[in-house]
Amino acid sequence: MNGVPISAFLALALILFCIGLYGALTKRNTIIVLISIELMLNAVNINLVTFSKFGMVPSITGQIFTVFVIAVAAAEVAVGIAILLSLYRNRRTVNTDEMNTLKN
Amino acid sequence: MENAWLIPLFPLLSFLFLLLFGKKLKEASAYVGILLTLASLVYSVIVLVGRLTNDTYKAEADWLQIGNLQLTVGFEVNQLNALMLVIVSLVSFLVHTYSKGYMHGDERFPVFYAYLGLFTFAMLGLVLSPNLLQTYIFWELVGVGSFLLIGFYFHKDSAKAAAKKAFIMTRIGDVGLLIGMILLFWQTGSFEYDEIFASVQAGEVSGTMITLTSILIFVGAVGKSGQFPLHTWLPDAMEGPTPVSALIHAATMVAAGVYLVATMFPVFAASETAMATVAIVGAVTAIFAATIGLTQTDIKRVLAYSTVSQLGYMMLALGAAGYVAGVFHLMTHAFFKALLFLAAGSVIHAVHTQDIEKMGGLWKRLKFTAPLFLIGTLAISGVPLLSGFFSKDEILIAAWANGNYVLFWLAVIAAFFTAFYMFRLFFMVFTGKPRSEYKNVHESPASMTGPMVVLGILAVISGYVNTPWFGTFLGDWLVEGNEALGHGHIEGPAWIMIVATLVSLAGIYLAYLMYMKRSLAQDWFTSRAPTVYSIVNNKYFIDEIYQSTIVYATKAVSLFLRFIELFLVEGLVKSVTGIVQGLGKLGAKLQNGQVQAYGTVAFVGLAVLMLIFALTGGYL
Amino acid sequence: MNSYYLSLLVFSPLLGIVLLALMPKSNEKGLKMLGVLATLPATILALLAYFSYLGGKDLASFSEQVNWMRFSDFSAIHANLFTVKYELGIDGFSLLMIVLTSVLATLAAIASLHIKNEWKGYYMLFLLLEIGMLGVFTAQNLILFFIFFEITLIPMFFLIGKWGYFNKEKAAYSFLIYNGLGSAILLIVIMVLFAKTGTTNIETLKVLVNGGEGQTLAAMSESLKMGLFIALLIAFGVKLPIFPLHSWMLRVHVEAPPSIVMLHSGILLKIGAFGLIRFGMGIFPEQFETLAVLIAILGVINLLYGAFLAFIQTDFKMVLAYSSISHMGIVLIGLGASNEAGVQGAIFQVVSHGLISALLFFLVSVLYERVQTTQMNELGGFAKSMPIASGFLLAGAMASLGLPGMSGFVSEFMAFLGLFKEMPILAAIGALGIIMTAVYLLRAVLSITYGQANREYAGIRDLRSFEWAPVLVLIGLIILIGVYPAVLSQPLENIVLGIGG
Amino acid sequence: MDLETLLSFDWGLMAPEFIILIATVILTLLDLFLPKKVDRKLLGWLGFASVLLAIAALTGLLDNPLGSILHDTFRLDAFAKAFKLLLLVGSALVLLLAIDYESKEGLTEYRGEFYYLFLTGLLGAMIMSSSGDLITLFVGLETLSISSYILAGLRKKNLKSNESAMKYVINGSISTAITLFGMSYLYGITGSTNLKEMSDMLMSISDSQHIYLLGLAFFMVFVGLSFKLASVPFHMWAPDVYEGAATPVTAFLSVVSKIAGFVILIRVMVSIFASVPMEDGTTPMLFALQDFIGFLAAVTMILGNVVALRQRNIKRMFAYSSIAHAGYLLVAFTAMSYVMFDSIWFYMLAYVFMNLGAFAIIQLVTMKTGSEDISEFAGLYRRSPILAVTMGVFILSLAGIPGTAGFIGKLNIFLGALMVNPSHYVLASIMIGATVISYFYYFGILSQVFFRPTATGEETKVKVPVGTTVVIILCAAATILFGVMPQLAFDFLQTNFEQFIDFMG
Repeated sequence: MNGVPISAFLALALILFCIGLYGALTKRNTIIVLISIELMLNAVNINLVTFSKFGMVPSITGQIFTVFVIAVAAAEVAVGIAILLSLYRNRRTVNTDEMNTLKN
Repeated sequence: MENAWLIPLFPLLSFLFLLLFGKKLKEASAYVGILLTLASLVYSVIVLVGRLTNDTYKAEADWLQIGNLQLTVGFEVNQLNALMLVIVSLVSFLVHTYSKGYMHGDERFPVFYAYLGLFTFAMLGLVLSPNLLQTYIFWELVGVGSFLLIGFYFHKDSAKAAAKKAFIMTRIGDVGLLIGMILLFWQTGSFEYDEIFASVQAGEVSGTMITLTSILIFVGAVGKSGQFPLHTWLPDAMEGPTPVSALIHAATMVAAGVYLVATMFPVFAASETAMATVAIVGAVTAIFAATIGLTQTDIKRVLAYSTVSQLGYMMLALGAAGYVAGVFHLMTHAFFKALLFLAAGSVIHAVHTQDIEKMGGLWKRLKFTAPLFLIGTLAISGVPLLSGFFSKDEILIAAWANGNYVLFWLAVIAAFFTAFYMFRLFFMVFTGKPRSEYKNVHESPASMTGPMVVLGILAVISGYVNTPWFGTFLGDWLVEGNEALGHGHIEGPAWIMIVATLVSLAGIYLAYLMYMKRSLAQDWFTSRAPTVYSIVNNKYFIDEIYQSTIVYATKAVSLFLRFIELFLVEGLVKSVTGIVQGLGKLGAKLQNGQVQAYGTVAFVGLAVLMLIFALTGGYL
Repeated sequence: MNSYYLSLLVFSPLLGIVLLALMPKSNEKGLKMLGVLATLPATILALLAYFSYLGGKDLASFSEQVNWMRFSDFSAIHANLFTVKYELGIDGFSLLMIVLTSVLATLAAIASLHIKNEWKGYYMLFLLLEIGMLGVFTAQNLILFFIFFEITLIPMFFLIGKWGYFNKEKAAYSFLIYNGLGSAILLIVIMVLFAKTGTTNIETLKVLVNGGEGQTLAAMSESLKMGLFIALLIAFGVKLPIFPLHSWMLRVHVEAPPSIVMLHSGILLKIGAFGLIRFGMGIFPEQFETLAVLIAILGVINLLYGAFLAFIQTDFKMVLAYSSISHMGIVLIGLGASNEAGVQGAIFQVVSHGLISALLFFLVSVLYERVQTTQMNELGGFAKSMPIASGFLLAGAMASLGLPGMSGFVSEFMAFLGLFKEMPILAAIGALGIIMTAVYLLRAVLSITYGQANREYAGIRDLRSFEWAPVLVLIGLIILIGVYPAVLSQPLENIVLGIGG
Repeated sequence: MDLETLLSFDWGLMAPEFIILIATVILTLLDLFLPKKVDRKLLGWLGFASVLLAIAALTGLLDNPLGSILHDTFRLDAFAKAFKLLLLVGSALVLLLAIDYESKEGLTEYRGEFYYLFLTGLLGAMIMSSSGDLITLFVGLETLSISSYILAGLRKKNLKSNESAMKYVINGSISTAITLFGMSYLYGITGSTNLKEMSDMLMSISDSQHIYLLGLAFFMVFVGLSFKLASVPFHMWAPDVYEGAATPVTAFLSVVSKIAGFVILIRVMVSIFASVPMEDGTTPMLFALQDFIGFLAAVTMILGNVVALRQRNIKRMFAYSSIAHAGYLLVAFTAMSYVMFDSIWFYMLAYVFMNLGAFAIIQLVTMKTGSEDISEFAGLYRRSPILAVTMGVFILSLAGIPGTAGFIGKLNIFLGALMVNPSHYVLASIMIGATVISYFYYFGILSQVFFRPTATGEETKVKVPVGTTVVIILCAAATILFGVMPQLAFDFLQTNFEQFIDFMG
């Protein structure tokens, strides 16, 4: 384990975060957007876990934080999907670019 | 004399009373006005008589406190204003009386008397003022009185225009006076005449400053006295009822300019340039107006130009250091010119026209008016033994004695013209055959002829208070105790008197030839120099020049400013609101309803912030 | 120390507001009556104060002070730091302004009898406006001043926007935004002063800002002071108004109901002058001195600009609007002279123009009520059908163009007297304005009163019953001041003394 | 952790939270088991009562000194108390509004859900204001967020509502992720999630790379949290969501949620970044980066007001207005002056009353026709002068006109911005300029209310239900009271919270 430097984990997290962000900001399908958001949150989790193990001041709290993040992310996505469902019932679409009745 | 301040209050009372109750009194208003001006007259005479034996009296009270400055109001009785008081109140009283007949039947009769009261009050107040500030105050008030009376027939557009013109032209002069007086105040520390004189004589004021301020003050006089180039309002002012012309535009208010210069004489005398300016303007005006008078056909306008011309004479006198001559002519002119105007009024009253070309042969029909008019004409023409002769002679002598030979000869020529056009007027109105059909030509009532008779007598005899033959009582008295005013009598060569007499007789003879005997064609001159005639007949196009320069320039400036207003001021506002609106539009456009755009904006914002942070913090 | 007299005075219209709120809104007579009556207590109290001052009462005895606000707790440093007290007081100048305000308010309330609808709301707002105006002149600290200042803004907005003429809403907005900006700038100045010194009391600030005893929390550099002063000039310049910040005021003059313009032109514009004298001169005397030339130049520009533009207007209200700009130039000229004569002239002009413009606008109201137009080419010959009103109109114009014997002359004269001492050439240019004033006023007034009627106006009546009161009172005061200026100069003695020199 | 330790905690400190929690549970159960025909307004009143009870409990705790339980994850300091009070008062008022809310599509069927979701949201906000640990902070934040997502989408059959909720979720999640990413770095550098410990750790930091990383974290946290404030750059969701959500929800979002956002922002920023020394070793990072916050504040104010000018939909307009208000509050935050807490608290107090008052009237006016165009307000003065005048009061207060609480609030913020050295002249000027711009649209509403006649010409009286009446009266009274006698609030602040000195303690 010692072979892998902390920066690699951090870079991975950063890349993951960016991929997630990119997905969340560009994908038309709302489901994919939600999944991309999950990616971003998971990037956070990687960061937290990395720091909790290899950080300057390692501590367990990082991992605890991760647990909370996972739980909350689940709730968030659940709510997101629920809302998407009701939107789909009304609008018959899951495309983000068609959600544009509210603007200006 | 301690109660001289009451004199102006009588007419003021008349004004206020008639303003409030005039409507109920109807034509009985006249009695209120007449009685109250009579009171003024009586009191003025008492004051004059008192002044003959006593010294100058002056009283003042605090008026306005400005920090440490204390401005006062009060009154002063000296030789000059004691004399003026009598002249003003006398003419005013006579005009009040005359108007009762002249204005009979006018629906605004009480208003007319109220205005007369206001004017008389202001004029008497002006005369009594012991300082420049107070003089200025009343100076403006007489202007208002004049304005109201000129515009008395307010429904006539010409009257409206004339009133406006009179007010504005004189106001141009007034501003000069205001500036001059304020400058003088900061130089001498006072508005009081005696203090200003003391300061000037003590040499506390620099020469340029004296010249500047006295010329500025003279500008005020130019405006008020209808001197060139601010004279154009005075002929137009004839739109007012004729008694008003007699009172204001012949005898009193227009003489106020002369009075002002006379009052400020010690200051003027301290600057040669100022004196020369006064003299030149006076002489130019005298001849200039006289030439215009030659061509006019409106009876009142002829008289108006003659007034301008005569006022020029007075200015010339003052400018030529002939203090006494100027004041003397002021007095005699007041009488004979008022007489002429009242007589003219009587003529107009009879024939209901002002155009002399339509008159003629009235001598027989107007038994009183005609001889009185003749007396006035003789007096103004400078025919020996009448008042105008003596005073005009004094002026010519003063001009000669002062070395202003050019101005002297100008004055002589003007005198010739005066005699000519006055007799032209007389002959055309009273002799020959009637040139149009008159109905009900009748002599005016006694209330009108009475005052004319009084003035007629004065026009004959008033010259005798100051003659080289019987003694210069007036002159000696006027300059008594005040060396700055010069001598009571200036000696001049005897031939001047002869020249003056010859010139006036020549003028009369020429008029006789042309208009009475008709041995000389009336268009003898006109046909030979039509251009000159046309220029003169059009009053040298002064009005037109003003119209196309000053008035036009004012309009141009106004339009230019409107342009600024519309494009710069409003444009500024519009551009600011435009920017705000534009920003709003932009912001709203950005809000395109796309959820991911929102996130992108946030992310880009974040990225930019981090980038700037990195750059400024030196981390990259 | 605490007399509550001023509070009573300032807030006395509140009683009227409450009573009006309880009245049914259809009771026209009652509402109008109450509206007029409600302005009387303030007038009576103000006049009482004036006469008791003439009778020798010390103005300081009117002041009152109550703790009001305290931002955070700095008592460890200084007990009064960052406190704002409710403090009212008057000096000679504000005494005059209060008398003017209350009198004009009563007269404008009478003029408001011409209002045609919604009397209840109208009079309630009107009285609120009066509170604001009275408060502005009595406030002893800047925040209180500002609050009252803004209180005048809101009722004015509604009064213009609801009871005005055709373009009323635009005018109301224009008023609001310009004045909003002006007061915004004012607020910045106030808050900077407050933040730097910990107080907004005017008297204390006068000492503190000029490096007197006591010390400010943070040093104020000269450039900061200059900046603040310029900001103040702009803030009050909007109100006054100074060219080129004036366009709102034209709209208000034209679109607002004349009774409101009486107050607007009579009092509200004067708040600008009041502020400049009180704060500009009081708190920043050195900066004022430095910029005096600029102020005088602005004054001359205002004077001439207003005059020339008034000359080509076709609407009588527009003429009066530009004439207000022109006349406010005289205030600036007086201030720019910044010597005793100039400042006193400026103050005189403030009062005098208040009376004169109120008179003229009242007559506009009278005229408009009868003929529904103020376009000069449609009017004419009113001296025949309405001789009395025309007479007063002429008198008002005469007063406005500075006829001696009326108040306008005294102020104009003093302002120029002051300026000629300091900057004679500029003053001479400004004197052109005196001529132009006569030109445009006569042009306008004569075209209404003289000449022939351009149109038949049937059944026009001259002044009637209640219309006499404002006209007589105003012209009376105008002449009183013109003839016996000591009524104004006496209370000003202490204020003017020591200015400049 | 055994029971004994658990019992040794002073659970009393959490009394208000517990009350809300219990009420939530009870409401949930009641909504489940009560027969359908029972009017769910009952639940609303119960919820309202619970909030009142929580306020009472909090008042009882006001005198408590600084206390913390659960290993300093929950702290009850002056800051928490002061802002919790605002949250509770705001919520109580919103609840009253919600009880009276009836729209065409009706919240009726989900009314029960509304109340308990509302309470959970409130609970989250309260936890946020009391938390002393990043984890609790995060949990509180998400409790609030998730509840509000659902609240926004509560009108299930309404497309706008769906759409707004969807937008809200997506943006909210992104913001959460960004915040968390930033927080993860903070944790990485300090090795702790406890704010106090983190602060202690950061004091000794000197490595410039770490400082750089902290700087980046600063921006991530700030931008992430700006979602809750609805400030630039994360403001764009607000207009859409405000428009789409039911009026009481909008009110909740614009008041309670916004206050919570500021609470967490201040908590995190001041606790953590005020301790990070910049490289020169003296200026803390928070102060060194003031210009950035100031810039964002300026843009927020300008943008909010400028775009609001173009709005015809009243709720959208208020969304932009609330963005602008967030900008004003950020000015106070930027200045970091001695009076920052006071000014933010007071401004929020004023904001609670003026904004909710305005929303109460908006709800009344728009409820009946369903249209939210500002022309609905035309002729309100004719229909109901009293409503019109109170609307006037709220609008004037929002515009910052003297005599209202909004003015004093702005005054306070100015004072703060100008009393620090160097003074924020530019920021203060922009703020005041933006205020003037806001006059345009605020007075636009007023001109509808007072100047225009009703569109239809009919002048039907507006019926005002009890709850709304109470809200309007309370809000109007408070708006004027705190405008005229602000010392009441200041005294309250100064006696109970002692300058918030225990914030860092």
